Amino acid sequence: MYFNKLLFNHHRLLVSGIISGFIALCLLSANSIAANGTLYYGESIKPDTLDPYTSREMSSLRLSELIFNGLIGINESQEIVPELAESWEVSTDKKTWIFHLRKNVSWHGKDNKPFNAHDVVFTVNLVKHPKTQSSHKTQFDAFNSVLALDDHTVKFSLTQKSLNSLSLFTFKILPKHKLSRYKYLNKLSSFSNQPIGTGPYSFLSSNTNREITLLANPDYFLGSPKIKKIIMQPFSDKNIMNQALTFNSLDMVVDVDPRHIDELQADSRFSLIGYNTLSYSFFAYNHNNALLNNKLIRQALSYAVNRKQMLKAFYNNNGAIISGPFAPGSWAYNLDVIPLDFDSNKAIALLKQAGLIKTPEGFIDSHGKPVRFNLKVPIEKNNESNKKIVLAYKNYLNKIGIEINLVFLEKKSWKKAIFAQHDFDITFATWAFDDASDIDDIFHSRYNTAWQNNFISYNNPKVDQLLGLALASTDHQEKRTINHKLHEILAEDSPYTFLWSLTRFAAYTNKLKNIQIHPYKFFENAHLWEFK
Amino acid sequence: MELITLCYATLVLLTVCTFYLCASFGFLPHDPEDLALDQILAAPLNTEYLLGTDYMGRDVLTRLMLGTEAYFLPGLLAVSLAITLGSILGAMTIFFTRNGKRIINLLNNCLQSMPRLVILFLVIAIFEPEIYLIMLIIGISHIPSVARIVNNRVNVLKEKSFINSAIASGLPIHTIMFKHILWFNCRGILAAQASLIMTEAILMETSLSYLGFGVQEPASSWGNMIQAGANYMLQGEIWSSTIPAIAVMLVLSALYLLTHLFINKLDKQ
Amino acid sequence: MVSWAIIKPISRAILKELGATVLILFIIAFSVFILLFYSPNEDMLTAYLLMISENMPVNEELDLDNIDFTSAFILWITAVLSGNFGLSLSNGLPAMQQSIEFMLNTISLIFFAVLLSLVISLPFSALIIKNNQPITQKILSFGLNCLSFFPLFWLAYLVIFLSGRLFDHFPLVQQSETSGAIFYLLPVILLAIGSGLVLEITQQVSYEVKRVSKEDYIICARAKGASVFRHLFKEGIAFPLLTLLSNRIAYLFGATIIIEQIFNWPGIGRLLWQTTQSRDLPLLLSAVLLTVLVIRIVQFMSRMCYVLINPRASHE
Amino acid sequence: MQKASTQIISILLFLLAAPLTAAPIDEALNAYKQKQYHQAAKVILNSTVNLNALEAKNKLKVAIIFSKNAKLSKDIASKSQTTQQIFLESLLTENDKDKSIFLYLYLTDIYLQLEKYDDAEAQIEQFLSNSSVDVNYKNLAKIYQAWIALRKGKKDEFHTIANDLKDKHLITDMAIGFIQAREKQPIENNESLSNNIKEAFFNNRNVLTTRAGNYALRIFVANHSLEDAREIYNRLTFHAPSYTEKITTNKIINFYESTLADTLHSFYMEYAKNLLHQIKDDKKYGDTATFYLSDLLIFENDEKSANEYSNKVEALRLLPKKQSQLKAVRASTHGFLDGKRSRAYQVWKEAVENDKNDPFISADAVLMCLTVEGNCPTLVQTAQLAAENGKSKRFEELSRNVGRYFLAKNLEDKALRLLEYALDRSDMNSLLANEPILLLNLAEAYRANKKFAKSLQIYFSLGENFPVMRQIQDAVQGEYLFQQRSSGQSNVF
Repeated sequence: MYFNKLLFNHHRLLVSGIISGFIALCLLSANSIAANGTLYYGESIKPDTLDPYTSREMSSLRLSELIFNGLIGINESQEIVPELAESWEVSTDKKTWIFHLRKNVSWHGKDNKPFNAHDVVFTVNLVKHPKTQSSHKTQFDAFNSVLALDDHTVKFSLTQKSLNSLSLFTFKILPKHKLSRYKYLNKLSSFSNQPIGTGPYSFLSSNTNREITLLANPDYFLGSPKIKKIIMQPFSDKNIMNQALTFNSLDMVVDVDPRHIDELQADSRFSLIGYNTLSYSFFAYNHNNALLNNKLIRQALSYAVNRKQMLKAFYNNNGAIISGPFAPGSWAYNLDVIPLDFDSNKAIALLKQAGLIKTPEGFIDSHGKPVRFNLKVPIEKNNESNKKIVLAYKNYLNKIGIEINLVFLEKKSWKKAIFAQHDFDITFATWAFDDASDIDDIFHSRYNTAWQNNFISYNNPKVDQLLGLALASTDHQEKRTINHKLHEILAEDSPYTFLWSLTRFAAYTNKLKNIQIHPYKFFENAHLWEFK
Repeated sequence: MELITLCYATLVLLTVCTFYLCASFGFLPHDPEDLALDQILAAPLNTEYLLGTDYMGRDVLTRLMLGTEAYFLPGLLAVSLAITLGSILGAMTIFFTRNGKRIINLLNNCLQSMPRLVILFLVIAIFEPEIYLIMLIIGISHIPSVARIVNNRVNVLKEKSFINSAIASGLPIHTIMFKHILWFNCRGILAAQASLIMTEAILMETSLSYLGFGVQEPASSWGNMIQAGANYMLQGEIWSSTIPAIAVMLVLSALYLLTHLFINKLDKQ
Repeated sequence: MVSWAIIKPISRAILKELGATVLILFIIAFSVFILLFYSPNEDMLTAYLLMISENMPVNEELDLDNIDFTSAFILWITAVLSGNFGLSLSNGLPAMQQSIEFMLNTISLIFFAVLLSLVISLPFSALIIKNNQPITQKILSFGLNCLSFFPLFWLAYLVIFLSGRLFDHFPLVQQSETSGAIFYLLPVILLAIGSGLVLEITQQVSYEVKRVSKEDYIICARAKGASVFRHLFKEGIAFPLLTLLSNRIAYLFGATIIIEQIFNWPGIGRLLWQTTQSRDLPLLLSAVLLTVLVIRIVQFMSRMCYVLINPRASHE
Repeated sequence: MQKASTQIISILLFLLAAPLTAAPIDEALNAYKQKQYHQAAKVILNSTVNLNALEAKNKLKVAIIFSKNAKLSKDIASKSQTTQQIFLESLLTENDKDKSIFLYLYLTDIYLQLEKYDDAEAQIEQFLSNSSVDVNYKNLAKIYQAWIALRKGKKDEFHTIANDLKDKHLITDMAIGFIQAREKQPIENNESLSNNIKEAFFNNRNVLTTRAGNYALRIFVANHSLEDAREIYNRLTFHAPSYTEKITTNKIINFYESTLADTLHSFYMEYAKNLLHQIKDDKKYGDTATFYLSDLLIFENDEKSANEYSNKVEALRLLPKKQSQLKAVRASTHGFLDGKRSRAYQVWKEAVENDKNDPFISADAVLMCLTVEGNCPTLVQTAQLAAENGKSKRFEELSRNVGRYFLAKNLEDKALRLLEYALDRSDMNSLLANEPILLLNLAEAYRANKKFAKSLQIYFSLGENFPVMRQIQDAVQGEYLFQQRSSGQSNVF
């Protein structure tokens, strides 16, 4: 403040003189002011693709929520609501499901092609195709076969019954007439960039900034959306995104950076709303590395990190330190497992126990080589809190004598290195879950191939077995008990160093009303949002 | 006036050299890797941290000293590469036919019609964002322009039939090239050019830091210090980026003044 | 009345420059293609070649997966020469068309920046010329210089920070629907001052005007009472400005990359940056070529102006 | 010289005495300021400080800490009843053969506290119809039957059932004593029961289970033997289940002592009242103490002393500024408990209407209406309007109290809105810096609106400071489990 005053009490006249002269010049060619009825929202991550299957990022999943529909949906108070299906029946063994589809639903686009049962069958077969690269495939493994009985009836048979079979049918339906020439889904297909769906908003255009314009679909079967246009603007700089919000250039920011929360909270023009509490951050250890395959070493690394200090310094204590593979907001979190405390002596002891030798320069392994791990991190200009965590981590480990070689990779190469080639020792990332808290695809040894989620190649027969049991269980309490056990085992085994779970905050101007943000899908009921 | 500018420039550059020496011998006020997570973004001029701390609670002064290495050495590489190769190429134009000079001209035109950052993007997209590689590219891309400048000078000398008479007097070719052309007649120009290239290399590293591809942390460079501090600027925490930014400004202005001194001297010649 | 004496040098210069431009474009296209061909992302290149060869009469036996360099380059260059730059991989729109759209945004940005620098620096240099005190002159220009020595993005942040404190509502971000001119304000100011354009114009113009006004013939003309303004303008203002523009235009495009990145400006610089990030080959190549082309055109135009004003220059 | 030496001596004395008396209290106050009320109470109770020997000032501090805890524990108790009821009922309705029979027993417990005696009776009969139960639990079930009878007004039946029990253990006697203490009946064999408890747990160092601790604490509190209660408190584990049943290897159910929070409430309350009574005639702090005492009496809906206190509160002089502004509202609340309801409504209404800018008096009026379980829709409506329009931090308390009022009246969506307002207004930069009672109610409102993840997140954070919250957490997790519908996706954020 002192600085401002000093600078501007004296120079204000001069500066504003120059600027106002220029404004006058500019206003000569000024255009109209923004028409109301367009919602601008800011994202920090540019979506990879826009179809709901090939991307693995939240930003494109949010968009696909606006463009596509499933057979059924889940609203924010956990109720199943019909979407493209009007009603459904289930056989007594809960393995055969018959859905009666809504009539008079048409796909976006001028030709208004009607939606029918063949689209559903086509979608399932397309995603199940072995060449389709999608992290959603686990969900489709449950479908044994799918059959269109007539234009408005589909029959599914499942491989096994499970607790929430109905929830399987929330998958998004793709148009057959647009994709019929593809056998499998590919990131490069034109559909992935110009999607067509049945949802409340239709894709209008996307420029190379990936500023994506969506237009309200007046024929939407759940009622015409109130906001005429939604425009997604990606920002490469989160500071600027925040400024854009506070200067009314944006109406909503989807993921507010932790360092802006205080500022926006104090500003009465905006509301902050928390969502996706079911996410957590972690350091993942590649089990293909001989040293990191050793449980003692992984535990030692977890002991060496002072998570409390980091949480306080970087996030102002706005989060909870976790002890295992679930977020504390999940039903599966085992409250009896206490997070490991920071204890560098114990870490050193564990490393010695694992056969490493401590020298004054640091630890060396049995061949006399210094212990050194590659920590690969994406360069994300917009997410610099990641950088802080990684640097602090390196610092903690240096203190106990383990060298960390930080490798910053450009985001695309990072994804390739981590998910496809598994070429890393340690990495830092964040998982976001829906409320099924299903960690099957993250820790089951079956999913350790390229582009699947078990990129650390974790392989523990006991965990595999428990995951299988949890998937097959039809008893709620049993499912919880198994997950509690999994939590215990994984906390002990430390395939990750589990860090914390943070609440994500969205901020929007108070000009908007009826805003309900779905806990993990975000735009679930955007067709009801409106401007005051 | 000249004396003042000279003093100022030498003072700034000497400080940078001292910083570099201190950093390489380990005379640092704080441990550069030591995080004081309870002292994040401390204001400068406090008792413990003279220039305050950055967003991780590291001492800004220490990192400023340490940053000279990653910041100036690569720049020097670019400069020396461009100057040596460029001047040799330029001096060799005495043997070139007209077409040879045209090629140099064309290359220079090529490089002039493409923003240097774009060249760097292409390189980064293909290889890893490694600072020495970036500076290598900057150095190489300046060779034709240096060569052209030397060539112009050579042409002037030729007009004065300076070279022909030297050859006639039986001096060996390399003596003519290095001693008479480059040293006696081009040193002012080359020095000016060197400081221009240095300026550009420094600014380029800073710009790349903003885009995330400069020197990567935990290694410190002034560019990534400014970038990291700038994230906190809009919240009013201006110091951790302002201090390195001012440092950059001081060094660049010193270089600028030196360049002008050289050019003025040249004019008088 | 157009005399041969004017047409001949101009046409000669035009031919020369055109030839050079074509050659330069080819060299740059070639070297960019070399870089891309040997980049590790072969699948992208294959997809790209597949795309551009779709509506072209290509040899059916061409194996796109293991294509050698020459045939790939020939394929590409024929496609490009027939105006087929392919579709953007990220949004499926024609690449060249998009690049042009973005280029227009950048050009308007640069145009306004140049305009602003002229508006600021011409009166300023007049001031310097008028009170001929070397000390104040030096200090003033040194102060301006220092501004351009700050890293551009830091300066941008500082301006945003200060303007945020000064004015409550300051539109920072261009929205595609409301391209009101007010959004130009900050980027243009920054581009003009931060990239050192203002400073250089001031220096060059004041230096040249002073130099020219000391020339014998001007003094002579003055003594005779003739108007020297035309000459002074030509020699002291127009020539240095044209030289400066053709020399600095590439640098200005470089500076817009940073400015556009900060202000989310949908311009070519940002496009270049993003396409290198997303490896969107068709768009990247067309954007690079377009940038080079535009820079060449600007250099060409300034050269033409130069020759028009001073036909003797065509010999150089 | 003399002056200096006395000074030195006094400093020395202070230094010596400080660790004995002041240090724990300062530490506790520190925790109290950071809103870690449980921690504050624990520090005091775990220390060796003799609370009865403290100076008046410190007594007041301790009493305030305890009364805060008492109020919070009451709220926790009520929230845990609702959540556990929902969870246990949904376990009951799940069609599965592996059902726990202990479900019936614990559900009885919950129903009893919710005063649903018919449901309770049905459950307990289900439990008793099973033959393979341990005799202790069978006795316990019978005691619950007796309790139901007692609640229904049949004192004799209670005694007959209690006396007819076979194979009595100490825990059985404690259970009977616990019920009598809860129902404010005289405890039979009080002397010997207390002695038995002391012998079993104080000297022999038997492990104190949560259940036994709960019973013993309540009995000692009823006996006014606070030092013994304190001993029990210090050994209590707050977050452990009182019974864990392993149905199959992969199915385990934990049952939590549902009355523990309520017992803690009575314990803190007794302690706070005791301390306040000791200093209510103090010259300097007496008036403040009386004010806090009246506060606790209102909280307990004490009708007996209502008349007396309604006059006393009016006459208080030496009060901090804030409290003295609340005198009228508080006095009228005592009047309300004394039967002068319309007068009280009038005063509250005026308070709400007259004070829109600095709304802490109206916030208090709403709180009073909530505490005495009054019905004041118009009053709350006015307050709600003020709370929604007020932007500053001062409106936090008003929004919070209105939200709590709505929650108590089962208007969950309204409640959630106002509590979120309160959180928004509070401007705290971390969740735990907020008033725990706000967080607790907010979490409950989230749960009631089926936003389980958010609810659990808050409970998780609160659970670190208030371990007794664990029973709610477990139940909410259970309810969430039954309600979740997703198919399981994980994405890189």
